[in-house]
Amino acid sequence: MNTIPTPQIDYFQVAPMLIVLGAAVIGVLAEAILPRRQRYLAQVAISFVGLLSALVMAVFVFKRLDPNSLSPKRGQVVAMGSLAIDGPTLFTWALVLIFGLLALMIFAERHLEGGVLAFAGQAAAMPGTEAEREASSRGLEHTEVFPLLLFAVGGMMMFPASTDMLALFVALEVFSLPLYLLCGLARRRRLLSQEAALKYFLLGAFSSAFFVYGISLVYGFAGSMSYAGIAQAVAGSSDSKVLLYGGLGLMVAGLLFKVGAVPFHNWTPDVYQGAPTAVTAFMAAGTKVAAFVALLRLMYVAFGAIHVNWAPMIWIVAILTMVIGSVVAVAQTDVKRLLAYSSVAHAGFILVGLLGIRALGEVGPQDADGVTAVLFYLTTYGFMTLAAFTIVTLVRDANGEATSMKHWAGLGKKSPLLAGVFAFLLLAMAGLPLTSGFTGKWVVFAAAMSAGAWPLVVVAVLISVVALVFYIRIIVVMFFADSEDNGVSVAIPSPLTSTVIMIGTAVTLALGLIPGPLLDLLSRVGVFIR
Amino acid sequence: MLNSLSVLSSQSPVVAPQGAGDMTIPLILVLALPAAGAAILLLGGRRTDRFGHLVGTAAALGSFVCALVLFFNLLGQPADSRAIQVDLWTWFSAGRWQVELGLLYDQLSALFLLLITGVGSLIHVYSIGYMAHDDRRRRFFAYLNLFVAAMLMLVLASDFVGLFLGWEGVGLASYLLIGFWQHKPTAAAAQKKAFVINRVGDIGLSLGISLILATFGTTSFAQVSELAHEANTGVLTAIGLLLLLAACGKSAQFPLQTWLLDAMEGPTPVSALIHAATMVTAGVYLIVRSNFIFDLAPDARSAVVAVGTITLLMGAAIGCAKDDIKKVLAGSTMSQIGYMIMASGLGTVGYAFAIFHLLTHGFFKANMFLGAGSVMHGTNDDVDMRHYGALRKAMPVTFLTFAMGYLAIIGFPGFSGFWSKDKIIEAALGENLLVGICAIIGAAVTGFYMTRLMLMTFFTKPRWEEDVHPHESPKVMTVPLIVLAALSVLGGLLLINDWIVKFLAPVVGEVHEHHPPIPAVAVSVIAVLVVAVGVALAWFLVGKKDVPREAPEDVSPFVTLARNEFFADAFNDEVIAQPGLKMIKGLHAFDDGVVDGAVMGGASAVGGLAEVSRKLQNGFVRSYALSLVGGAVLVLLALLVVNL
Amino acid sequence: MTTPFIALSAILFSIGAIGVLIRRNAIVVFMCVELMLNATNLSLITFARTNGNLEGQVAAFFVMVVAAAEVVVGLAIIMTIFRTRRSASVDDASLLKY
Amino acid sequence: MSLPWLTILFLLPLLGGLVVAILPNRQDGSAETAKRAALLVSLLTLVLAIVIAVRFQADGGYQFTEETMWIRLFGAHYALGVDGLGLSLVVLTAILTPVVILAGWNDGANGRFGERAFFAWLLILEALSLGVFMATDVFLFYVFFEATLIPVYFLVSGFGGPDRVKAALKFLIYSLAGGLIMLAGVVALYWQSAKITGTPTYLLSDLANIDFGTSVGRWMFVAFFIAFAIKAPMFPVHTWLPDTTEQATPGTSVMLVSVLDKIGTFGMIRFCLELFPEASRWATPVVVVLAIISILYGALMAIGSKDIMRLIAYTSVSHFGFIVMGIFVMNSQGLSGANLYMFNHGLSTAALFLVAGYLISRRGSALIASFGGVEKVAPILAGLFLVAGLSSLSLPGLAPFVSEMLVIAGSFVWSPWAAAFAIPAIVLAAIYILWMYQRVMTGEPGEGVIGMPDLNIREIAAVAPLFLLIVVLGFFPKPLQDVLNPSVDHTMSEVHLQDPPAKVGGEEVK
Repeated sequence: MNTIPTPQIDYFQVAPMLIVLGAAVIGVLAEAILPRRQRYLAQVAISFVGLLSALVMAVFVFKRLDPNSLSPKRGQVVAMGSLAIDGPTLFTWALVLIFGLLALMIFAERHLEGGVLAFAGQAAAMPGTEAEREASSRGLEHTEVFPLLLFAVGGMMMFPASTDMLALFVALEVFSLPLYLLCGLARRRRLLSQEAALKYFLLGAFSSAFFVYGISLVYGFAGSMSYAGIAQAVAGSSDSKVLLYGGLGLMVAGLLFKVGAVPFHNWTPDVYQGAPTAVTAFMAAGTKVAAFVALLRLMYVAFGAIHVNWAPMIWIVAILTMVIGSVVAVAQTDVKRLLAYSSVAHAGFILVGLLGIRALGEVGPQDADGVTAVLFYLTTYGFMTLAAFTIVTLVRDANGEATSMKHWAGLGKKSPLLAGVFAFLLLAMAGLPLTSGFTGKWVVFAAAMSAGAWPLVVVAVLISVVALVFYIRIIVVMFFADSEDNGVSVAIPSPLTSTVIMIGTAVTLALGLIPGPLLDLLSRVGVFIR
Repeated sequence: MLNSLSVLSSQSPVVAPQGAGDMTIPLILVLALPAAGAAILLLGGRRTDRFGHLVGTAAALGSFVCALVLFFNLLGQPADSRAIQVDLWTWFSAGRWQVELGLLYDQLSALFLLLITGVGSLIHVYSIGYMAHDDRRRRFFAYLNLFVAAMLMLVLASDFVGLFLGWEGVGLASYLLIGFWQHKPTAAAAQKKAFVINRVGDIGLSLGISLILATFGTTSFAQVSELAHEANTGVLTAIGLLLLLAACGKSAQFPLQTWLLDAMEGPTPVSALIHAATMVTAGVYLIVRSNFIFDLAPDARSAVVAVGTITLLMGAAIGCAKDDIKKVLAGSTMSQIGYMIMASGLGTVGYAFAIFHLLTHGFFKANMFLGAGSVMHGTNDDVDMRHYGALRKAMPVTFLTFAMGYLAIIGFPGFSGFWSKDKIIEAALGENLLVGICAIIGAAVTGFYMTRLMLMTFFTKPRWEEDVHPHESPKVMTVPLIVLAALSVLGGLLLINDWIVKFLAPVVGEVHEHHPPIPAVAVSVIAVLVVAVGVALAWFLVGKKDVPREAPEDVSPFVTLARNEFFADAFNDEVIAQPGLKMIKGLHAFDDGVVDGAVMGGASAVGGLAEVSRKLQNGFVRSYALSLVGGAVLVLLALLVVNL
Repeated sequence: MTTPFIALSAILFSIGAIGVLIRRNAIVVFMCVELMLNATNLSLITFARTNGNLEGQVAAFFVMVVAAAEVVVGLAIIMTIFRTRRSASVDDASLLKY
Repeated sequence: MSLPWLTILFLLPLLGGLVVAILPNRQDGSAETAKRAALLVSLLTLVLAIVIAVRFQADGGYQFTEETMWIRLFGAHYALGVDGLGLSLVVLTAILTPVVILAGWNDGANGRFGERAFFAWLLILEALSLGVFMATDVFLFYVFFEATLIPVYFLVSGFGGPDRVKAALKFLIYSLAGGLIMLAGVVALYWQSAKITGTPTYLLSDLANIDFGTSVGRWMFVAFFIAFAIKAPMFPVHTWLPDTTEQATPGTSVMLVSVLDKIGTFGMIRFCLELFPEASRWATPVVVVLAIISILYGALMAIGSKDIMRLIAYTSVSHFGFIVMGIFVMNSQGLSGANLYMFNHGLSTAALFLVAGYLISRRGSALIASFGGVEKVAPILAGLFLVAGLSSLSLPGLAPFVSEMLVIAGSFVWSPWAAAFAIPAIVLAAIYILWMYQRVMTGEPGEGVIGMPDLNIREIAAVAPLFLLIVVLGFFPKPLQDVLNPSVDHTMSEVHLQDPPAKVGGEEVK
C-alpha cells in the first residue's frame, strides 16, 4: 500500500530516555562480563551515571523549550509522532529520573542486611533450603536489579511522553515487566515477595490485555494510533461512538489499574506489602507519576474534546478510590500495607485534580488547571512516599523489617528523630499546612473547583477527614503507645538511605513553605502540545 | 381593683445634678474609704490580722464622717440644686451607647448614705466584740467593708449600670458573709441560695437595663428621667416590671423571698446590717430611684403594690410561726420591706414614706438583730427562743434596748415605727381599700409575733440548758445597742413638719392634692387598736402559758404552712430544682449518647466499614481479577450510559 | 464486512477473560491472557483493514513481541512459585490479604 | 515603620521554642535552664507585644502591615497586620503564655516527652497563635489555623491525664474536620476571586470588596462557619472540648480555650462577617438560635458536671455562645461586647483553669466529690478560685461583666426574645460556679484535703497578673475599648450595617 519511511528521530530531544535505556543495556552486559565481586560497584556506577546524565540532559532539553515564552507551541512531537517532548513530559522525566536516583540509593543500600543488598541472594534458590542458606553465606547478590531499575525508569519516561497508542502500550510493558521481576526478589519473606510478583504479573498482564483491546477499539473508531488523529476523529466524527467509548473505557481501565484506582486497586496493597520495600518505594513514586501523566495526556490530548462525556466516569472512580482507599486504610495493622492504601487514596485525590480539565479557552496562562495540579501533586506525593517507605526499611527486628504496627509502638522514644520525620511525612500525606501535602491538596481542589467540580471537592474534603484518622493512628502508636521490649530497633543505615530520607523530607517541607516557584513553573510549562 | 391607682403626678422630677465642686473629695472618699479598707484587709492577708478590725471600723467611721460632711453641705444648698454629680470616667461604650461611671449625690442618696455609714459603723463597732473570738475576724471586717463600699456604690451610682455594680457588689458581700462560717454546710448552702435567687432577680435588672438602653440609648438617671415621658407606656411598664423582678430578688419579696430566712446562717451583725437595715432595702431604693419610670407606668406600680402586700402578710405569718429568734426577725424584715415596697408602689404619695419607713426600720431592726446577737452571745449561740426565757434579768441592757426596738416595730405611739408605718397605712387606704386593710392586718400580726418574741425571750420561765450562763455583753456591743435604741425611739422626728416629705420632694415628686378618705387621726387610732389586739392575743397565747422546750407537732395547718415558709422551698425544689437536675442528667446522657455519639458513632461506623471492606481484599488473584473486570464494566457503563 | 471478525475477536477476548476468572492453574490463567492478546491482534488487523492503513498491523506485531516478553517474565515468576509451593494454583498464593 | 514588627513578634517565640527544645538539661537532669529560657522568651514576646500595642493607633484599619507575595499562583501572600481586634488577641496571647509557663512550671515533668518539649511546644503554639491573629491573608490564616493543631495535639497527648491520647485524637479529628471543611471554602475563595477579578487573591483587603453573589457566598459562609463553630466550640460540635480539658494540663487548657478557641469567634468576625456580609445576615437567625442553645446547654451541662475541668469547659461553651450571639446580632453593641468578651473570657477562664489546676494537682483528682473544706486549709487558693469563678459568672466589677452586659443589651436590640432566652444563663452561671465552690471549698476538710498546702509564691505570682487585669478591666475597660471599638465600626461598615436608632430621644446622646 505505502512504503514504510525511514524513521526520523530527533535524538537530542529523546536523549535522556535513550541514555537511561542505554545504561540499562550496558548494565546487562556488565552483568555478563564482570566478575561477581566487581559487579556491585560497576552496576551502581553505571546506573548512577546513566540516571544523572539523563537528568542533566533532560534539563538541557528543557532549557530549549524556552518556558518563558508564552507561545502556544512549547515543545514538539518527535519520533514520527509517537513521543511528545513538551513541558509535562520533561518535568515528568526529571521527576522520574530523580525518583530513579533516589531509588537507586536505597537499592544500593548494603548496611541493613549485613553487607549485602536487600534483594534475594539467589532468586532461583528455593526459600528455606540449603541452597538459599549457602547463597546467603556466600554473600551472593542479584546485581541485575540495577539494570532492571533502569529499564523501568526508561519505560516510565516513555510512558508519559507517548502521543501514540502503540508507543503507550510498549512503554507500559517496558516499565511493568522489570517491576514484576523486582517485586519477587526480596531477600526476606520470599514467599510473600514471590506471591506479590505473581499477583502483580497476572493482574498486570490481564489489565494490559484490556488496555490493548481498548487501543484496538479506539483505533477502529479513529483510524489512527496517534493522539492527534484520535483527537481529530473524536472532535469531527459523527459516527456511532460505541467503539470510541468502549475503547476509551478499556484503555482507561488499563491505566487506572496502573495508578491503583478503585476498583482496579486490589493488587496495590498486596504487592506493596510483599515487594522489597525499596521496590515498593520506587513503584509508589515512579509508577504513579508515569501512569498519571500518561493518563492525563491521553485524556486531555486525545479525548480532551469530549471531556464532558468522560468526566462522570472519572467522578465515580475518584470518589470510589478516595472512599475505599481511606476507609480500608483505617483498619490496617501493617505499616507498609497502610501506606499502600494511602497510595490508593492519594490516587483518588489526583483523579480529582484530573477533573480540573476545562475547555482550552477557559484556562488562563496563570491558572491552576488540571495539568499543573496533577503534576504538582505527583511531585509532592512522590517525594513523601519515597521517604516514608525508605523509613520503613530502617525499622527492623531479627527477621528483617518489622512492618507490623505493633512493632512500631514506642518508636518515638527509641528514635525521636526518625519517628519525628516519619510523623512529619504522615502529616504531609494527611495534608496539613506547611507541608507539601497541603499545597498539593489545595491545588488539585482548586483545579477541580475551577472546573466546576465543587461537589467532588466537598466529598474529597470529607474523605480527607477519614484519611486523617489512619495517619494519626501511626503517630499515636509511635509516640504514645507503650512499647514492650519487642526487639525492634532502628537500624543505622549508610548515608545512601539517609540521603533519600533527607531529600524526601526536605522537599516535602520546602514545597510546603515555598511552593510558589514550582507552581509558577508548572503553570507556565504545564501545557500539553497537541 | 389595683388598677384604680391613679397617676397623681403627670411629670416626675428630672434628675438634674450639678457639678460637685468642693464636695468631690468627700463624695469619693465616702466610697473609697471602705473600699480601701476591704482591699487592704483582703490583700494584706494574715499580716493584718492583729489590727484588721480596727482598720475596718476606722474605714467605716471615716466614711460616716464624710457622709455627715456631705449631708450638712447639702442642707446648706437651696432645695432645687442639692443634687450633685461626679463623673469618674467612661465605663464602657459601644456604638452610640456610653455608660459613665459616676456618683450622684442627692437627697435620696444622702439619707441612704447616713443610714449605711451610720448603722454600718455601729455594727462594725459591735462586731469587734461579737467576733472577738473568731480567728477569721480580720476577714469578717474586710467583707463588711466591702459590703459598705458596694452598698454606697449602689446608692451613689449615677446610672443604672453603676447601680447594678453596687447591686451585685452587695450581693457578693452578702454571699461571703452569709457563708462566713463556711465549714457549716447549712451556711454554705444558704450563701449559694441567696446568691442564686438574687441572680434570678438580676435577670430583671439585666433585661431592664437592656430595655432602657435599647429605648433611650443611655442609662444615666439624668437622661432617662428627662426622656422617660417620650417613651410609650408599654415599654415603661415592661421596664417597671423588670425592675420589680430585680427588687423582689434583692429585697426578698414574693416570689423570690425564700433566701432571706436561710441567710440567717450568717453572723448576727451581718443579719443586722445586710439582711435588715440596708441591703435588703435596695429594692425599695431601686423603685423609688426609678420613680420617673414607675410614675408613667401605673400597671407596673400595681404589680409593685401587689407584691409588697403579699409579702408583708407572708412575712408576718412566718414571723408568727418560727422559733428561731433570727428567723422571726427575718420574717419580720420581709414583712416590713413588704410595707416599703407597697408604699413605693403607691407612687408619689408613697415614695417618701417608703423611704421614711426604710430608715426607721433600719434603726429598730438593726437594733433588734444586734440585740438578738447579744442574746445569742450570752447563751452559747443558741437561737431557739424555746430555749430562752426570763433573760431580762441576765441582760438588762440588751433587754431594754430590745424593748425600744420592739415598741418601735409594733408601732407604739410616739416611737419611730408608729409614725412611719402609720403613714404607709394611711397612704394605702387612700389609694386602695383592700391594700390598706391588708396593711392594717399586717400591723396586727406584727404586734402578735413581736410580742411573742419578747415574751419567749425575755419573760416567761427560763428554759436554758444546764451549761448556759446568760450574761450581758461587753460594752463594745452594748453601746451600739443603746445608740440604735435611741434612734428607734427618736426616728419619728424626721416627720416633724413633714420634713422628710419635703426634703425628698425634689427627687420623688410632690403631692399637691391629697384627700384621704378617712381622717389621718382615725387611721392612727384604728392601727393602734388593731396592734393592741395582736399584742393581747400574744399575751394570752404565749405569755399566760408554759412554753414547751420542743416545738409542738400537732399544730394547725396554718401554722405548718407558716413554719415551712409556705412551702416555697419545697415548691422550688419539687418544681424547679429536682426536675432541673433530672433534665441535666438527661442532657448529660444526651450529650454523651446523641451529640457525641453521632460523631463517635460515625467514627465507629467508618471503623466497621473498614473491617468489612478489608475482607473483600481476600488475597485471591482471581477475585482481584473479577474486581478488575467489574471495574472495566463499571467504567464502560459509566461512559455508555452517560453518552448513549 | 468486518463485523464477524470483530465479533469473533470479542468472543475470543471474553473467553480469555472468563478463563482468567475461572481457572486456577497459573499457566492456564496466563494462557488465557495470551488468548485475550490474540483476540486483540485479530481486531487490530481487522480495523487496519477497515481503516485502510498499516498501523493496526504494525501494532499486532508489537503485541506479539510484548506477549513474548511477558511470557519470559511470567513463566519465570510462575516457575519460582511452583518450585516453592509445589503448586501452580493461583489460589494457593493468598498469604497477602486484607 | 521600617521594622517588620509583627514578623519579629511571630519569629521570637517560634525560634525561642526551637532553642528551648534543644537546650541541654542540667547536670542533675533538670530542665531548669530550658524552663527559664522559655519564660524569658515569653516575657520578651510580651514586652514586644506591649510595645506594638503602645505604638498602635486605633483608627479601625490594619497597622504594622507587611505584605509579600508568597504563592503567586494561588494569590496567597505573606501578609500580616493587626487591627484592634487582632491586636487585643495578640496581646492576650502574649500575656497568657508567660502566665501559663510560670503556672505550669512543673506540669511538664510527668509527660511522655521531657519537660523541655512541653515548654518548646508552648512557645511554638504561642507563635502560631500570634500568626493566626495577625494574618491578613486568608490562605496564610488557614495555614496558621491548621498549624496550631500540631503543638496542641502534642501538648495534650504528651502531658496530662491517663486518657489524654484519646482526648487529643478527638480534639485533632474535630479540629481537622472543621479545618478541612473550611479548606473547601478557602479553595472556593480562590476560584471565585479568580473568576470575578481575573487574578486570584487571598488578601482580605481585596476580598472584602468582592461581591460573591448570593448562593456562592452563602455556601462559602457555611464552610467557614462550620470550622469556626467547631473551634469556638458551639453546640452541637462541642464535645471535644470537655474531653480535652479533662485530660490536658491546666496550662494547655488555657492555651486551648483562652487563645485557640478565640480563633473561632475571631474568624467569624474576620471572615464570616467581613467577607460574606449578605450570607451572615441570612444566617443570623440560625446562628443566634444555635448560640442561645450553646449558652443554655453549656450552662446546664456545667451544672451537672462531676469533674472540675469538664465543668469549666462547659462554662466556656456557654460563654462562647454569648460571644457568637454578640457577633451575629448585627449591631455595634453586640459586636463590641463580643470583641471585649473574647479578651475577658480569655482572662477569666485562664484564671479559673489555672487555679483549678493548682487545686487538682494538690489532690490528684479533678472530681468535685473528692474535695470539700478546702477553704479552711488553703484560704488563698479558695479565694482566688472564688474570684475567678465570679468573673466567670460575670459579676459586675470584674472584666467579663461589661462584655456580657453589652452582648445581652445588643441582642436585646436585635430581638428582645433572644436576650430573654439567653438571660437565664446568668442564673445558671451562678449555680454552676457557686455549687462547685460549695462542694469543693466549704464544709469540713475531708480526707486528702487535710494538710493541703496553700499556694506558694510562684503560683500566686503566675496568676496575679490575670486577677489584676480582671479587676482593672472590670472598672476601666476603656483602654481596651478604645482599641476595639474602631475595629467594630470598621466591621460594621464592612457588613453595611448601622445601629438601629434609639427609640426615644432621637438626637445623638453625647
